[in-house]
Amino acid sequence: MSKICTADKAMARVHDSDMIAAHNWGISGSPGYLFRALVERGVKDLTLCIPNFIPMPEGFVERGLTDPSILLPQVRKIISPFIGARGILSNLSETFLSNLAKEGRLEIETSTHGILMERLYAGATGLGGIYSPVGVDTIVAEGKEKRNIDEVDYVFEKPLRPDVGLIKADKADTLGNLVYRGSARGANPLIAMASKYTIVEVFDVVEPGVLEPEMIVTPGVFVDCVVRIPDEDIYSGKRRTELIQLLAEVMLARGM
Amino acid sequence: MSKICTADKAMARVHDSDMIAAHNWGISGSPGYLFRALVERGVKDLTLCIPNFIPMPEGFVERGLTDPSILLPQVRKIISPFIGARGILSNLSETFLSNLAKEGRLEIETSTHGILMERLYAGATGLGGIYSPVGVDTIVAEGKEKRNIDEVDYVFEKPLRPDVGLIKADKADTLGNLVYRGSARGANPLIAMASKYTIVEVFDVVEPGVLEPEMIVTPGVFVDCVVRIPDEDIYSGKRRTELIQLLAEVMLARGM
Amino acid sequence: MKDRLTEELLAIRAAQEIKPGDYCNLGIGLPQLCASHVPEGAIVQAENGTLGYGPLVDQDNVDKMDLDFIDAGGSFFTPAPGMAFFDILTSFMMIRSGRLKSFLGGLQVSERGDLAIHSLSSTDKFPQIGGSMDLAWGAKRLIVLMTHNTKDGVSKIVKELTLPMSARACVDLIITDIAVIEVTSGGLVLRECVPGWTPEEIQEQTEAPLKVADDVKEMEF
Amino acid sequence: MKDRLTEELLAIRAAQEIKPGDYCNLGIGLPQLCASHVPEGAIVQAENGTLGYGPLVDQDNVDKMDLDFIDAGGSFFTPAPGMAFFDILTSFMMIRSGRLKSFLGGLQVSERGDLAIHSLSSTDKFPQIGGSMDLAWGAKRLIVLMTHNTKDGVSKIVKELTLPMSARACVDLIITDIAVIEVTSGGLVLRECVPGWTPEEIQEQTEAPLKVADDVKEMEF
Repeated sequence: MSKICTADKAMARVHDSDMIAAHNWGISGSPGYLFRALVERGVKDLTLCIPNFIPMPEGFVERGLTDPSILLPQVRKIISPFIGARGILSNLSETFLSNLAKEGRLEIETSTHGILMERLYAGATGLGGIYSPVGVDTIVAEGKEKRNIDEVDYVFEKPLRPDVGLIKADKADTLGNLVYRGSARGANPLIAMASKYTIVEVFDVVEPGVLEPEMIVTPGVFVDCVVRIPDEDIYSGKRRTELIQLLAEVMLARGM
Repeated sequence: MSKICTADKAMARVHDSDMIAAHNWGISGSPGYLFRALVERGVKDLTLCIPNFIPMPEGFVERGLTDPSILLPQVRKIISPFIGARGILSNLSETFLSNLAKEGRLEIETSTHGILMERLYAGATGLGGIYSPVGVDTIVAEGKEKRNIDEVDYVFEKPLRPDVGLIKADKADTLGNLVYRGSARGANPLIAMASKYTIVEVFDVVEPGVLEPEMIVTPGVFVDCVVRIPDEDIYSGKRRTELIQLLAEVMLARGM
Repeated sequence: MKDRLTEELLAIRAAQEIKPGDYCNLGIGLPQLCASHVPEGAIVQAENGTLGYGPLVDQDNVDKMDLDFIDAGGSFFTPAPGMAFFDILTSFMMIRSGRLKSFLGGLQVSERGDLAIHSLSSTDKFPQIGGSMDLAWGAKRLIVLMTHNTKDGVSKIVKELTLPMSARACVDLIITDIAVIEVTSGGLVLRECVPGWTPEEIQEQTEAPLKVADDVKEMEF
Repeated sequence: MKDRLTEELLAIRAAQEIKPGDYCNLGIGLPQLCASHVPEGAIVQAENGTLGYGPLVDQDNVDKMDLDFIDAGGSFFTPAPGMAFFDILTSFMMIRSGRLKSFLGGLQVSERGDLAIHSLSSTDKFPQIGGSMDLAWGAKRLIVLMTHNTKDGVSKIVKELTLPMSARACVDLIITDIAVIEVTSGGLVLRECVPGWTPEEIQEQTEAPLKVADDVKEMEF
């Protein structure tokens, strides 16, 4: 029962108004190939649940960086603790996003990195809600129940159960077992567990038995579709050297 | 900053009335060497938080099986979803345990495997409580708040934050990074994270860098003391062949 | 007395509910017997932390015994390609994720699909709940395997549970030694009869009322 | 105008709070500069999922750049023996476990140790909270590094926060470009003065009242 399929076929399960979860933190571990496929799929009114939403400078996506802001025309709501609209890397001005928000075309719900993870965890494990010690009396607690338990204040947080998880792993076997590499692991394992339907993009696919059972981080049961990035694609494992070269140039140019 | 120490020295941090968490499920992954050290430490009025409490037949502990019931004289309360007092392997009759309970010398709090894990998880991550979908209107919900959230009933469960976690891993490095083997992983990684103080027994210790960074399941930050089981001990890695032989004999004798 | 299914045949019928591509958990007791009849392409989970393990070790291959390869019931298993290990926290998240078919034994099932499995008495001092409540609540589909009646001939399929409840309205299908019964929002529906039994005879053995499916049929193996 | 510490010197003083055996998280901004001054035997955590990584890649070793070795601020790191990787869920459990010393920047700290770090305005449309609230709440010990005053000379150490609060009563120690101040249950205590500054001059720069420690001393490097 191989789970390998094309991005096209995998995306057929994504619908208007779905909640999509994805990872984004730095230049690694964010599913750029699937983001592009989601644009091609053309669904709308999505809610995007993402630890960071960091736009890239113009021209960088074409060269292999992942930019969640390519999804903006399809997104009605972003749930994220960090929107990098002010960053030096941004090509989206705060004004642009503000205008979307003013026109009612974009809703933003904030959280903290840790609590966003806990809400996804609560979704994954079927909990009805959790009491978070973080965020009490802050902006993230607005409109939420506050409760004192054993002399500590907590904020009631509800679970998040995304319809679709778009994740990225280093390798998959045909059963959907996944291994990650370094800090590209990110929120990917959690998103796989929390989502009702999980699509993963990988650099490589191997036969069952090739991945060490002790090294498998995401067991195949949490994965519905495995999409291998084609070798010729800018996001492929074969072409990562081009991205390294680009970033090395940037680093040298900045004199870091 | 090596974390290697003797069981004796590690146990000095365990005190009367502490809550101890440990794993027990089948013949592997349960910290038999540390249980024995805890008996020698001689503290009392302990609360024992354990997924299963499965006594072994007489004579088997001496041959390398782990039996949490050797702690009974020191324990005032057991929090566990499963007490194997009726099992064919038991040398502790239900009457014996009942008598302890009647005399007020033993309190038993039950849970489910999954919810016990979630309570430890909530302890690990600082939550004030969680709403569990499991156990509604059952014995595990007695005396607990019931709440309907988005048309589903839940039970309010409180976190567990053990004072001491006694865990077992396959190998540690001197920084306390741990790897497990097969189904011996059990609740050990979670107990390490949830406990205020974590002591691990291991078959082997290696230098930092020997364990693959991707294979480390418990990062060293969650481990306070690493105890290597001495080679001559019945629980040592060197003497596991004796245990295999014993169990093979049992299996053949039973005609399984 | 009419013939009832042997445990082995009951397990064989139950295993027909497992399809290639399924992930399933086989509870302790009767469901464990399904293990030898799982179709190719289906994957079994052990709630103590393994997915996709190979055949169990038995008398004929005792030399394959590995102390760290044990299933939830304490049996030794052999490795299989694609096997994965994880901790119990992840395991029960998996169980409650709705991605597994669960097979459980049962002491009683009510006509609304309430299940009693963990205790013979409400005054039980020593918990034997284990993972049963999690498995019952979280299953994508919950199949209960049990004898239709107690040793004293009392129906285990009841109007209201008399034993302590493990989970409410959780059972999807009941497979017994005389019948296959589906739990629907409209009540219990008799789907299959063991050869030699009529729907009327099965109803006689059953406290809760059964509707007979239009396409009720004889159980096949 | 008296001399204030350079960012580099401020970071060097802050790094003295890290002892061998400590686990610590160095927040984005000023705290990141501590990285080069962490003593042998202390271990740094990156909240995007790494513990115990090696020195950062810079212009001199661009060839060491690995796309999958990035810290929370987006810098590339080199591997180190004993390094471990984990997912972000585990990372923030680690952060809230009370096992890490946290070093954060700050916009304001109140005399009770309330911290404002995530936002310059309560009408901010776009969240920049990130992990700051988790780091502030969960730390074993929270050290805030910041300039003592804003560019306009306004005190950042205040009686009451005027900026949106990130976490209540969380700060243990404040290290600024003119002073080291401890947050105690009895209020703020001035522990160290930057060379050239008297306690009175530091108080002049500080809105909240400072108690001068009996053993107040000149900052050493």
